[in-house]
Amino acid sequence: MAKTEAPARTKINYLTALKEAIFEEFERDADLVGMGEDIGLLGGAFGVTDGLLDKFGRDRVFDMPISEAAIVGTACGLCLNGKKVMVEMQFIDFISCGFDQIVNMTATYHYRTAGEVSMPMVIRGPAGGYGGGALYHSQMNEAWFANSPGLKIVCPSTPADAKGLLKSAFRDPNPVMVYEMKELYRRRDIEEEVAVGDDAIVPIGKARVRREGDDVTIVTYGNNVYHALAAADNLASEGFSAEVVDIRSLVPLDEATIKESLAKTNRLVVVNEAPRTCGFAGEILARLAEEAFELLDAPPMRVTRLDTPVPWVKPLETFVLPSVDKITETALRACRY
Amino acid sequence: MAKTEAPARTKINYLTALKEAIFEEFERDADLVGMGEDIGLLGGAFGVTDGLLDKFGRDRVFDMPISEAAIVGTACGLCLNGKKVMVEMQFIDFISCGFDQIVNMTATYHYRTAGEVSMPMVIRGPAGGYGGGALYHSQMNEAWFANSPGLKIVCPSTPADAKGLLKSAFRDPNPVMVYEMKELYRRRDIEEEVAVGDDAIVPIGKARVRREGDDVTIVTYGNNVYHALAAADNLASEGFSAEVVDIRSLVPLDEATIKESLAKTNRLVVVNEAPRTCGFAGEILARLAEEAFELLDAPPMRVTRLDTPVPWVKPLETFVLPSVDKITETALRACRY
Amino acid sequence: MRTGKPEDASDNVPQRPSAKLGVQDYKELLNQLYLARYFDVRLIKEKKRGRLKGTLYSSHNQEAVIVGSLFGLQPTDWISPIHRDMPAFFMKDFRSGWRNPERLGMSIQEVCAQVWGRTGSPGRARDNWSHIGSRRAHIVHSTSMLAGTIPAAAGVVLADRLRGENTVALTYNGEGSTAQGVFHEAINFAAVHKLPLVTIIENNHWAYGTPTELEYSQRDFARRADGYGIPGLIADGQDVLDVYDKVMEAVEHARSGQGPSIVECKTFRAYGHGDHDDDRAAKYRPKDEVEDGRKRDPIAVMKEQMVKLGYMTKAEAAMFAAENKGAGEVTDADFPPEVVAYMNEGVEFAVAQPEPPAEEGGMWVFAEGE
Amino acid sequence: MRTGKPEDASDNVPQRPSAKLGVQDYKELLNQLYLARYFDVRLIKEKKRGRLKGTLYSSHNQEAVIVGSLFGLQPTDWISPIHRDMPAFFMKDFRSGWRNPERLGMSIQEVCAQVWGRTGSPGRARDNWSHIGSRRAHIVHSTSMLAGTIPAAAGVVLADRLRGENTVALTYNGEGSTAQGVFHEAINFAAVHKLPLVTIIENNHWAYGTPTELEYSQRDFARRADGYGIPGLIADGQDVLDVYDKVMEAVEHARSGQGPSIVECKTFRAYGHGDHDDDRAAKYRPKDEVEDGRKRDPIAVMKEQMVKLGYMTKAEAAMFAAENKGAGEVTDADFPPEVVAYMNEGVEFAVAQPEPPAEEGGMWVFAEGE
Ligand SMILES: Cc1ncc(C[n+]2csc(CCOP(=O)(O)OP(=O)(O)O)c2C)c(N)n1
Ligand SMILES: Cc1ncc(C[n+]2csc(CCOP(=O)(O)OP(=O)(O)O)c2C)c(N)n1
Ligand SMILES: [Mg+2]
Ligand SMILES: [Mg+2]
Repeated sequence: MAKTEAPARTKINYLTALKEAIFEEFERDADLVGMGEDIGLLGGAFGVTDGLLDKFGRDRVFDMPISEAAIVGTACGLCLNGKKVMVEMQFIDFISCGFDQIVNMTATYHYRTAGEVSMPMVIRGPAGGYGGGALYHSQMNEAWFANSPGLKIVCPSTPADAKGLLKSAFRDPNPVMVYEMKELYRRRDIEEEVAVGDDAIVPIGKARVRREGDDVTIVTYGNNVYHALAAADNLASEGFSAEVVDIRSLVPLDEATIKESLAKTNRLVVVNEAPRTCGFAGEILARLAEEAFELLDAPPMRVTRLDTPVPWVKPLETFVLPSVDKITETALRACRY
Repeated sequence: MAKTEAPARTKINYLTALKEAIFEEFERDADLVGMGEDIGLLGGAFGVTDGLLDKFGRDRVFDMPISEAAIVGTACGLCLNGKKVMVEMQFIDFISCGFDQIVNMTATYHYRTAGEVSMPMVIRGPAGGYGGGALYHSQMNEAWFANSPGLKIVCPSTPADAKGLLKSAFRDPNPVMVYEMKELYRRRDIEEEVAVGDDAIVPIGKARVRREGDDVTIVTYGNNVYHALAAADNLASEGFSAEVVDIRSLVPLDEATIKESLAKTNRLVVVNEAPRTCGFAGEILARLAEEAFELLDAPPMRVTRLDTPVPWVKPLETFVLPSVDKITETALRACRY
Repeated sequence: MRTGKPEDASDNVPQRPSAKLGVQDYKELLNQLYLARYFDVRLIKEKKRGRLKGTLYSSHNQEAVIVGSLFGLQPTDWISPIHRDMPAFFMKDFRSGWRNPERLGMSIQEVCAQVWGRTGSPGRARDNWSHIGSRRAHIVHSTSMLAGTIPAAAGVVLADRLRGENTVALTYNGEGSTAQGVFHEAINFAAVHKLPLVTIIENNHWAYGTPTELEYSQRDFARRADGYGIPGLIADGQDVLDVYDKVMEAVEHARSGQGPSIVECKTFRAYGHGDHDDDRAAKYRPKDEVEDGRKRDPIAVMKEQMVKLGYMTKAEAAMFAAENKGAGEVTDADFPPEVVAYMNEGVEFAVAQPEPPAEEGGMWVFAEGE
Repeated sequence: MRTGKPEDASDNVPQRPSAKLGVQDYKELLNQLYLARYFDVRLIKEKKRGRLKGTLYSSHNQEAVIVGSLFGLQPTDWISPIHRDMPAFFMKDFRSGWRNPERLGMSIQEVCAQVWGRTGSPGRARDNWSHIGSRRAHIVHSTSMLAGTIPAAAGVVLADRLRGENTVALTYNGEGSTAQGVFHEAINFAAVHKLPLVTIIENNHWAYGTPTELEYSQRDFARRADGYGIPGLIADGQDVLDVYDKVMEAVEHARSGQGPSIVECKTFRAYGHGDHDDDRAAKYRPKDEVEDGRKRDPIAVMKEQMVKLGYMTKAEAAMFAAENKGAGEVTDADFPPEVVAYMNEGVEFAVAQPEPPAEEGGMWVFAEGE
């Protein structure tokens, strides 16, 4: 997306991309403030806000007590009174402690006030498994919020999307939850050149076809985009061509792109990390079964976490989470149906 | 279910049925204690625990401070140390304030301890819309918990099921969430004779066919069972015969009964009150699309709340919630597909 | 910081802010007490007549807390009332004139439209009764989750401070809601940042059907404050002047940059928790406790003081005898005509408004545009 | 209730419980300090050698809080340690004998198996490091949510009380976690019911990268206690005897039916928040603060007192010189051989255990049967 006239930029990782989004938007919008645990002096548990306090000062960057409810609630008051707020959850898992303030106070504010008040709040934090983080440092709990009207939800899988979606989130008048994939933060093989300023924007609500194919559509987001791409390689060696769609935004969901793909492939596999029951994979599957029934030549299938927490040690973690193998195997079943 | 030799009992309402379950189980099991706001002196906001304090005393019935997190967390400690606990949420809506203690502390305890500890906790409370309760006294938030492994979830629609499932919940070694339909608490036309003691038990995980039919299967639970039955009447007058399945238990779900029905009707409509996205209707739909694809002759369809909160005044509430009309119309579309 | 009995406490203020009030202020305060009472009584009657839906959480007998705490605020200050504070919505910034359209409070019309569930309410009757508010009027919209509104109140004054504006937020809470975790989180945060947040505890000794001793273990809730390093004041919640004094002390403390306070106002709930609870409340609350509790009617207390100060003759005091009467016993004649007239304007407006059209149920889930 | 400086506080106890301790107790306490230190140092080394996964939250320099608080407990009492309290898991009920299989604590084998992620741990390595516990051993299993474990600790002693058993629960919390709503809810509830719950605040002045003054606004956290109507004690967290004294006072208070207490132990975190944070901590924490903070090594403090009392010669005190050394500087020779041997038993057991088989990931979501 970088304009041709701009000097070539070095490749950056996912974490740096998030950082750029935050610094650019803090620079651009003096009303934007940040709240979270250890985001100032420390620069965030993962360093995403490293340097933010130095640059923007104590009136823009708040090191908050361990009070997730007060963090979200105060942010809500700030938004009510003209500010925009970036809330960092140190791990997305801790969001359960501020749950009421998100789903009941913040998400509904616009609705309750018949549009008088909007809540330009971004709630972001490191999410996802595959890192041995165990039950409370591995969660993908986006489905709780997808079932709570009034929240937008995004989950980028690349540096460019991380920057672009986060920038869009900051400019959105609604509360937007940003699920950052902490296992991608510093992954070297996905580093890429990323544009600066407005050119970097990625709109919320647009999926991206990561790989084209004709035989099966694999719909996913976050960490599993890479598992899906690897599975597509496996499928290719079995003679099937898989299309991989990275939805990037969960709410709102770009159904058109998925349907377009299905119109070609007529086979659907949906993958996500969350527990199976009432996870977002099920929602995608349900919508397509409902609205694109005639496009389906095989049962739509899900690859998800088992309905378990995420256990700690590697063999257990691997057993419960989606993997390249599980996706390959499921997609093959779809193709051969 | 009442044994023939027992004297005929008078018909009781849903609320009395719950009360009977509580009193019988408190009598039966001296380890069972109750915790909740205003459940003692007042007898509960709706009177479900009326008389419980008088009968079982201050060591069994705790009037708790307005501290949903401490209520669930203390209950968790009690269960850890040999007690069984009934937790009442004054309205199921307030559960968001004790959310972390449910999904992270209680639901995972058995898993984390590799089975050393089990959590015989029942979390029950008045739920559901249609009563003009507005955003915070109308919720059906069961999907949050369905996506949180380790919790069983039931939602009875009749006095007999209310009593029978609640009794089963008390005897279950796992945390069980009981969504009580407050609009059914005192509804006269559903009063029925209900058995006493063990005869009253209704097992968790068994659906119930409420009406047999051949043309379309309407799967639902709670308040919408009655809307579905009325819709089935409407359909009958249009010449279609609908089968109505009341799942009663969400987790675990009795898929066999639904599939059996689908094998006859080949058409599926799923109804629930929760917001559409990631609600339990979507989960049912997804599972059946995945596992019973060949049984479907028409797209599986959902009738759910819109993706909005539940607004207060009647026309707005009606606009967003499922209704007899909406179910009829959707089921007709399925039948005519 | 004082944590003694309310009776002692009121004498301790070195220079009572209320000492600066003149006879006109006293009369205005009395009139506002009448208005708050009339609003409540009128709603009770309208509800009994079947004209209202939803639960009525009566503020009867607790009016001095609302009136006294609002009286000293600046127009741009913020408030966050909850279920038992309905009159606060339209009485905020009354000093700018009851009918002044520029006033930073909601109008009686808006509040009545809300209660009646009509479009003329700012939230277009999407949520019920006390769950209103207005950004324009600097009133935070609460959810049902009681103390859950305090962090937002902290947030609005933090926003003002960041802009260099020196506002104060008053949050209202029943003593029962202090047990909520979010109460603690918000007060703690406000104390760390010395935010201008005054938390009023309307201690009516009951949280629904649960007495105070099962909610917390100190007789005086205000003692909590010291642990946060902030002042904890106690006011006689039946004495509008004492409420005014203590709240003003806390407000000045806040406005001068010294941070938050807790002001515990001791009062008593006249009826059930809500109107659905009146019958049961008669059972779970000991009869003599209720009789005792109701004894000091804030209107009577104020009249007594005015008569003592010569601001009112005994005959004048006897004129509108709303005090010490239940909602069923009182008539419009027990209230000053301007009070009844004001309320009438609200009711007339409300009943003339339509219900919102059904399709609004699907609107305003998300805000549009950037 | 005392809320003075820790230095003053220790002199105030009318009859110090530790006055009853004999020379053998002192020696045992010193040995336990060594053991706690060695456990930590050993894990740091094993981690550096790449033999461990997960984050290490060092208890280095904070051992006196763990050792002193556990020393006076009865076997059936309950504890709920969190991330910085790993030694507490195996040191509970040490008075029944380090190797006593009947002891109501976890064995060093179980704890090491947990850290190594092996099946020999009671949780079969399903959750990591400090998220263990054991119903048998009367240790509550925490989640990551810090103070989120306190309500459960209240629950277990409530259950005991309902059965007529007189146990006490000790909960451990960093000072940062006191800002959580659930901390407040649990303490408030425990105070209402006078539950035997002693909450130890390990005040090491930092919560990850956030200093105390941004977490709460009182210098002495213990002042919070009064607001709940419960005692708030302050202990010198570097002095195992002072910790023992204050905790015992609180425990006796609890056991005699008088309810909960808060015991604030002032201490200092030696390194980063976790081992991943060591480098950054060197930047965000002022150097002199760190040097100052580390100065009073609990092993040194104890030795000093023992020498003064004649319980130990200076030569004996010099023998195992683990004190005032970083994890990198210390060797096995700096510790008494029985300490090293004990830990070795744990490590040897752990490394001999297999990882749990993959399919266990899908097990124990629900309990079977009635
Ligand atoms: C989080 C939450 N839990 C429970 C309730 C139900 N509830 C509504 S008001 C109330 C009692 C409040 O008592 P108090 O705070 O003393 O206020 P009062 O009604 O006495 O003015 C309760 C328990 C609620 N609204 N929110
Ligand atoms: C609810 C929740 N929020 C945030 C965290 C992340 N976190 C883990 S430890 C910690 C700091 C704890 O500080 P303190 O309580 O003082 O304990 P210490 O580490 O200093 O012993 C934080 C913020 C968490 N574990 N749980
Ligand atoms: Mg009250
Ligand atoms: Mg700390």
